[in-house]
Amino acid sequence: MLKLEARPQPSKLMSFASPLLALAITVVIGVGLFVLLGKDPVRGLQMFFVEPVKNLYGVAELSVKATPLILIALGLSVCYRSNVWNIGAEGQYIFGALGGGWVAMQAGAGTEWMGHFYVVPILAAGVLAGMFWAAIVALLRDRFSANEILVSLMLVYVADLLLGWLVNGPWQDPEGHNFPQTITFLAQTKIPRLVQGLRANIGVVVALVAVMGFWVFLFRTYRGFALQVGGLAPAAAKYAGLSSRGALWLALLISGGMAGLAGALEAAGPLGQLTPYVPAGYGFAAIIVAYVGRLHPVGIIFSGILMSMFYIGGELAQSRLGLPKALTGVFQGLLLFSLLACDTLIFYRLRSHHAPHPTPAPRGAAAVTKEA
Amino acid sequence: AAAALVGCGKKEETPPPAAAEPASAAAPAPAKPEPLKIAFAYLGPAGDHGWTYAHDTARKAIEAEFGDKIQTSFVENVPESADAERVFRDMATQGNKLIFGTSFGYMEPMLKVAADFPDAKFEHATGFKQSANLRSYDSRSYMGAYMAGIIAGKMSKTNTLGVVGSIPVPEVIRNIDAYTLGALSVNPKIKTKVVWVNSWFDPPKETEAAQSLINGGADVLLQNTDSTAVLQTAEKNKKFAFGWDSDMSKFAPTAHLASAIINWTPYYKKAVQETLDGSWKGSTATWWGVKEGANDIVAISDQVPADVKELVAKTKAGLADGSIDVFKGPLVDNTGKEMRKKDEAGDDKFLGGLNVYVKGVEGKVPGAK
Amino acid sequence: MDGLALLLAATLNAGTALAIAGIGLLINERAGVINLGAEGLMLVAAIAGFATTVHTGSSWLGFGAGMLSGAVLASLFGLLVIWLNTNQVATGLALSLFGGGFSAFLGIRYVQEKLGEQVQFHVPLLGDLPFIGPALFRQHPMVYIAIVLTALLAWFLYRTRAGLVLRAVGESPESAHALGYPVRRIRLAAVVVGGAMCGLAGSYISVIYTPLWVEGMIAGKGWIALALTTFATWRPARVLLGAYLFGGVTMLQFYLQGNGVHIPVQFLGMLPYLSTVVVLVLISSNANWVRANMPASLGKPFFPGS
Amino acid sequence: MLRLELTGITKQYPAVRANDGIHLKVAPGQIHAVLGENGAGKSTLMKIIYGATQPDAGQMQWNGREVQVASPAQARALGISMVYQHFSLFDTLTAAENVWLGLDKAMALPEVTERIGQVARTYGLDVDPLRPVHSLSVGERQRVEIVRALLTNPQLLILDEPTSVLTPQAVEKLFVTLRQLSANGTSILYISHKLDEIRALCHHCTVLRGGKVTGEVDPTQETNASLSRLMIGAEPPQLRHETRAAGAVVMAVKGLSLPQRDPFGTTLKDIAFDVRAGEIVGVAGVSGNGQQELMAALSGEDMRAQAGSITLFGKDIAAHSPRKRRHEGLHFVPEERLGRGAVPTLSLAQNTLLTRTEAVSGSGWIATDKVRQLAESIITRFNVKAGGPGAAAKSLSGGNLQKFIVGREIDAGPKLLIVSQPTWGVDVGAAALIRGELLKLRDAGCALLIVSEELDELFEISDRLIVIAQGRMSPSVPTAQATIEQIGEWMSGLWTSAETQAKETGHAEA
Ligand SMILES: Nc1ncnc2c1ncn2[C@@H]1O[C@H](COP(=O)(O)OP(=O)(O)OP(=O)(O)O)[C@@H](O)[C@H]1O
Ligand SMILES: Nc1ncnc2c1ncn2[C@@H]1O[C@H](COP(=O)(O)OP(=O)(O)OP(=O)(O)O)[C@@H](O)[C@H]1O
Ligand SMILES: [Mg+2]
Ligand SMILES: [Mg+2]
Repeated sequence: MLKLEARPQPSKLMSFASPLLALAITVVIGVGLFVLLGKDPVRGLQMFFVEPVKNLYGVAELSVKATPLILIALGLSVCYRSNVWNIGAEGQYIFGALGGGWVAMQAGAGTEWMGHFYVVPILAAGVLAGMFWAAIVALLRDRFSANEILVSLMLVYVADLLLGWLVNGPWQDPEGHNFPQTITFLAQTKIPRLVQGLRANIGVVVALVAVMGFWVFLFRTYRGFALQVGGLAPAAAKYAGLSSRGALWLALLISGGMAGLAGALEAAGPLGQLTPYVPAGYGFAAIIVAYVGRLHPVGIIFSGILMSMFYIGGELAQSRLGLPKALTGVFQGLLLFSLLACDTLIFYRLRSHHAPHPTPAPRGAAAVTKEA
Repeated sequence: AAAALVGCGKKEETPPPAAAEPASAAAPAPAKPEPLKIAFAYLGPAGDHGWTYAHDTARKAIEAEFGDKIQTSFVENVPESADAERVFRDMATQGNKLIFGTSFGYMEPMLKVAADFPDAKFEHATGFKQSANLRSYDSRSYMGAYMAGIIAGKMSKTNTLGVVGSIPVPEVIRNIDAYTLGALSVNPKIKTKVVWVNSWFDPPKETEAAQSLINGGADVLLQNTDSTAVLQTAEKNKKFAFGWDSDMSKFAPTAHLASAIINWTPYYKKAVQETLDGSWKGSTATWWGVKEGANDIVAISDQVPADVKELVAKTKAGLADGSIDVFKGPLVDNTGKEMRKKDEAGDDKFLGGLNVYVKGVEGKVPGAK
Repeated sequence: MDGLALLLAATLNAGTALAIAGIGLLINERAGVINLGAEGLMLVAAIAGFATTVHTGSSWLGFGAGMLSGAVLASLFGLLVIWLNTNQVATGLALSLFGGGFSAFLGIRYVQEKLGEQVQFHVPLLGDLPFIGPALFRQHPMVYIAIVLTALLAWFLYRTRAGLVLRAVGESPESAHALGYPVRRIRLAAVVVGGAMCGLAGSYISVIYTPLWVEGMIAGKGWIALALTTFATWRPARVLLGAYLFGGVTMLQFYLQGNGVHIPVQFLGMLPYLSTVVVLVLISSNANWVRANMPASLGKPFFPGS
Repeated sequence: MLRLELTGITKQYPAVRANDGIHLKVAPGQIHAVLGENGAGKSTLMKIIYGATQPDAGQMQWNGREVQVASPAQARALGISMVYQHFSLFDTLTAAENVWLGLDKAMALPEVTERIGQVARTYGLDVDPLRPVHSLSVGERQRVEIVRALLTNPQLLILDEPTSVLTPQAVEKLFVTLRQLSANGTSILYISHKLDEIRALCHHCTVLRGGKVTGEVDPTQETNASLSRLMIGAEPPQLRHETRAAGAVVMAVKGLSLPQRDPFGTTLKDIAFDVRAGEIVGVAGVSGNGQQELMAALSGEDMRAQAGSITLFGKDIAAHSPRKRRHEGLHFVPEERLGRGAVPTLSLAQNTLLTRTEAVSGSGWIATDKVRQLAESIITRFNVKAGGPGAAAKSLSGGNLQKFIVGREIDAGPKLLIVSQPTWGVDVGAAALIRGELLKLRDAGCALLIVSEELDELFEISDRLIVIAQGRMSPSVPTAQATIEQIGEWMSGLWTSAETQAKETGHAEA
């Protein structure tokens, strides 16, 4: 029988190997699924891991998908590191899109002088709006100790409905035949693209800068350190005089702001208008991204790209091989599951269990005695 | 690879051509031996038995009709988000020359992709923007609603009809109004209650909405949503309801009175034919109804008396030959304001901007100023 | 009057799934394990129950399949969090996401598949009473089963020794371990039973409440059930009460619309979610209430032998 | 016939061999002490006897028959009961329910309540069965544990450090009960670090060191010094405690009252005392009498103290945060090492950042090299056994982590150092080192306030003693004039105004 045995020190090797092992497990199960569905597993895997990065166009599309995931996951990683369970990033993302979208709708004759710099207030508004929505969670948790998991999640539904109301009501495009959508934003408000003809935009640059910023913040600044102490050992934070309330607020504001930034980038970027379909599940997928990236800024880049490959691969597998799109969700869930399981190996090792000498103790409620 | 693959969105492997090919002649000669590749983007699952199902039925019909001259594929559950653009772009890159986007929300992404692939033809359902290689099409589903209304007016015992509304766009308002006008034409005591679920497809919510309409006294329901949930709720409560978009009679044998269906096949045939013979033209909008065979009422239940069936048949003929105009004046809204003067026709411009309930419908259109 | 009776009936019906899932999660949490995967678990159970009912024609077999699938997924979750001590929050979220994808995957064949004839239920005599009859006695048996289950759970927790052991494990697994109780097995049992109950709730939704299958059809009910346990300060009867309250709020939005109350639909749609937040805030702000009933080890890993 | 005989019991943990071929014999009615320094393997051995842990090798004979005890339930069925070092009680349940959970027989709850009454009368262990455990004092909780053990009618009762939380008077009461049990034929395995107690109570003593038996003696024939030699191989180093005049008042607390913050806490009432430079003030008291609340108020973790109630060098610091207080020279060592004094999963270097911000620039930038050097120097200076500054705090043994944390605060050069339980769960060698360092700091002119539940320790290092009981503070008494009996009485809250007068004059003279 195999038994888990605590390692004296967490294994450095395993903390790198575990995500790879988890990916391997996911791939193996994936191959099993392809075979089960009567599809060529090699072709299936190709759709997920080769096709999306085959050419520049593919890479650009990958970046469109990965950028919001990475941005949101960065914010969430800070949250989870400080033990604040914000799972409502989707709602904060919607608010970011609302904030950014509102500013974008104000563009017009009076704003031409700003040129493309008009995206700066758009993004700022997105960040602020995302922060605002997360601040409600912080407030309710801080003031009333209401569970942030549930509150942040409920606020996703509320934000979604609010978006629905805005695009059906006050923000509706008057020329839009009463369809639930805003005007399409003016060209001036468009997030500039990196290369003409490809959808990749400066969001990619923003995400990379953010990754560096978060790395520095987490590992080189006292505030970042303080935040994590609050998450790892609240009593130690209190003892050290690091405010746990401050950490709660900071963590939620950062993650709300990042989700909001992603929302604004999406609204003024690939979307170009607000519709009820702004929420695309990024806020939830980013939870997996954050975890698979081990809550580490650099890890998040890789997991964000991996997750996007799952998304795009799922689409391709559907249109090319006729595989169900639901596979994407299955793969994402499986990856996180196996990662969590593999992470056990960082702190424990597997040992085959030796029976205690001389005889194994009998199992049973009654006393087992024998004459001496 | 000349053989066409049928079914499940399978697709022949073809090396994708370069992303942005230079535009060739405006109408490339279609007389090549290779089949015309056609792609469909669906909002829901192909088996939803509602909107998407109707489109998929038509896809299969053109496949049967044109045989190996064409080759179709589809992608279902395409969200109306930034992902849609990638799906359309991929369809065009994969060599599809005729691309159908079957939901309103694909309008902007299709416009963008159409601009980058000038030699592909784009067909967009229910939209209002067009371009040189993108045109729109729609059906007059209000005609089906009107005929359903006639049956409802005759079958209701409580004189209260219920509608589960999806999203208050003019099309849906039109259907609610037409349903009510149809019922009023045979029963002046009719009132219509409307509950909105704010989604095209949300069966649990549709169920709850239908239940609350029934609790409120409605005994004949219509839904402008894409599932069979309302019909099934009516069945459970021993009330009546209609199928919508496709024949749903098997989902509620006793509650089902008739199905107001959309038949996209005639239009799809036309589109394929035009593409094949090079007569396809962009920047147009097509709005077909009973006359063109795009709308119909089918599977009328045996519980509906023969005279009512006859009345429905007559109405259908009238709608087809244009002698019946559902929205012809005099028409008054439910606040008493005149909408159409006596004998004023309900022309397409009027229909396109319709945003109020006619007399007989309770409440106010959400979001209406 | 009649409308009110029907609203009450609809409320009971709408609250039933929440109640069953809520008391399942209550059992979980009383043992100290919080399962944030409820939503995903219910989705998988919904398709399992629906598919079984489609093939066998028996809704009761469907419930059985729902419970079984719930129990299986919950034991997977349980093994991860109880034996491998993975983070409960993260593992729950993983289950949630996985359940969403997996159920959609399983359900492809069943989209808009149709179930057999629905049997009408009617308690003899009582069902014929005016007002009370239509309001209370013409429901699917599961509505009454939910009430019975709640009563059983209350009796189990507060009147039996096994219930005391369960509470003790949730209160202090270390102490229970020291007294020789098999903490991990007790926790796993609680998680599996809780999962089975969530499964029952999920299959009730797809087999009876909205008899069809669509992706994501649980639509947040799993999360609301989780909120219910806090709302109820971990007391069974209050879970039931809370479930009906939320069921009522859900139905109320349509009732208000149907009665011409002119509030934008979206705002009415927010009611269940906003009221969940409001109630959470009201309950949580009273620390003493929460402290006195909350299982002290909730969400914390337990390492036997340390 | 022997009640219990162990032969060759061995238990290997990944890092240590906790028990190594242990032999042990217990006669009926015998009170048998097991003595040994921290980590010697005492608790492990007891858990093996009780079936809570399985040995890797060795036999166990029970009343002459060989048995294998697979679980505590089985042990209880055999007639073995145990009261753990750390209570295994459930706070929200009542005393009766707690007792019920420890019984295996199918006895109904009312019957249990009844039996609790009986046992309480027989052994003078009064317990109110209907009160929830969180409302009980530590002594009462222990009585619940003992009653629970006794209700199984044990032939062998194992007590793991039962007196570490009791007042001397309560210890006396417990001993009466235990002697009564022994007279009735119940064998008792008694674990304690307190040599006086063992000599007063026990008939026989087995000494463990490093998992091995190093001696079997009759404790009544031994001295503290000889027992200590058996235990650690040497007599504990003698501390040099020179009396010297205290300097100026460093911290003064006056009229400090704080309502309890959480429902299971203690309310502080009108606390007043002062600490002077170059002296050690010891705070005695049974745990749960307000020590934690007082420490939180003094350290700044609880900042609700009313203005003016706490002053440092005459400056009001009541509203200052812990960080600000540290800047002003007040450093604090909490009793919990892991999770409060240090973050378990972070490295020692990162843990220095908790209270030492020399390496943090004004803009909040961390100079990681400097942090490492600082940790390194603490490790060397205080002889901490650890795998360097990069080692995670939780990888250190308790004593070494305590040395690190105390070292971190001493190294900061505090003007006032407050230490809670300086040597809790720390073995004799490390304890002596820590106490020595504290005395050195005092000699260097620092003011120290030390809270401890170990009276011996307080008598050893303090210049003055004060007692905290039920949230109130006694007057102070110079250690030289105090007796264990008197302090023990005070620990029950019994100090009179007459004494107050006397001691205050005494203080003035000192
Ligand atoms: N579950 C465990 N896993 C690994 N090591 C353990 C475990 N339990 C105890 N040990 C180790 O075994 C040794 C003996 O521990 P034990 O608790 O028996 O000592 P003790 O004599 O009771 O000490 P104390 O006086 O501190 O109570 C110690 O080094 C301890 O760290
Ligand atoms: N429960 C446990 N699980 C795993 N390892 C443990 C456990 N307890 C102790 N250890 C490890 O065993 C070693 C000895 O630790 P322990 O606390 O027993 O030391 P000790 O002998 O009591 O020393 P000290 O006197 O300094 O407290 C340490 O490396 C510690 O990490
Ligand atoms: Mg130790
Ligand atoms: Mg011990």
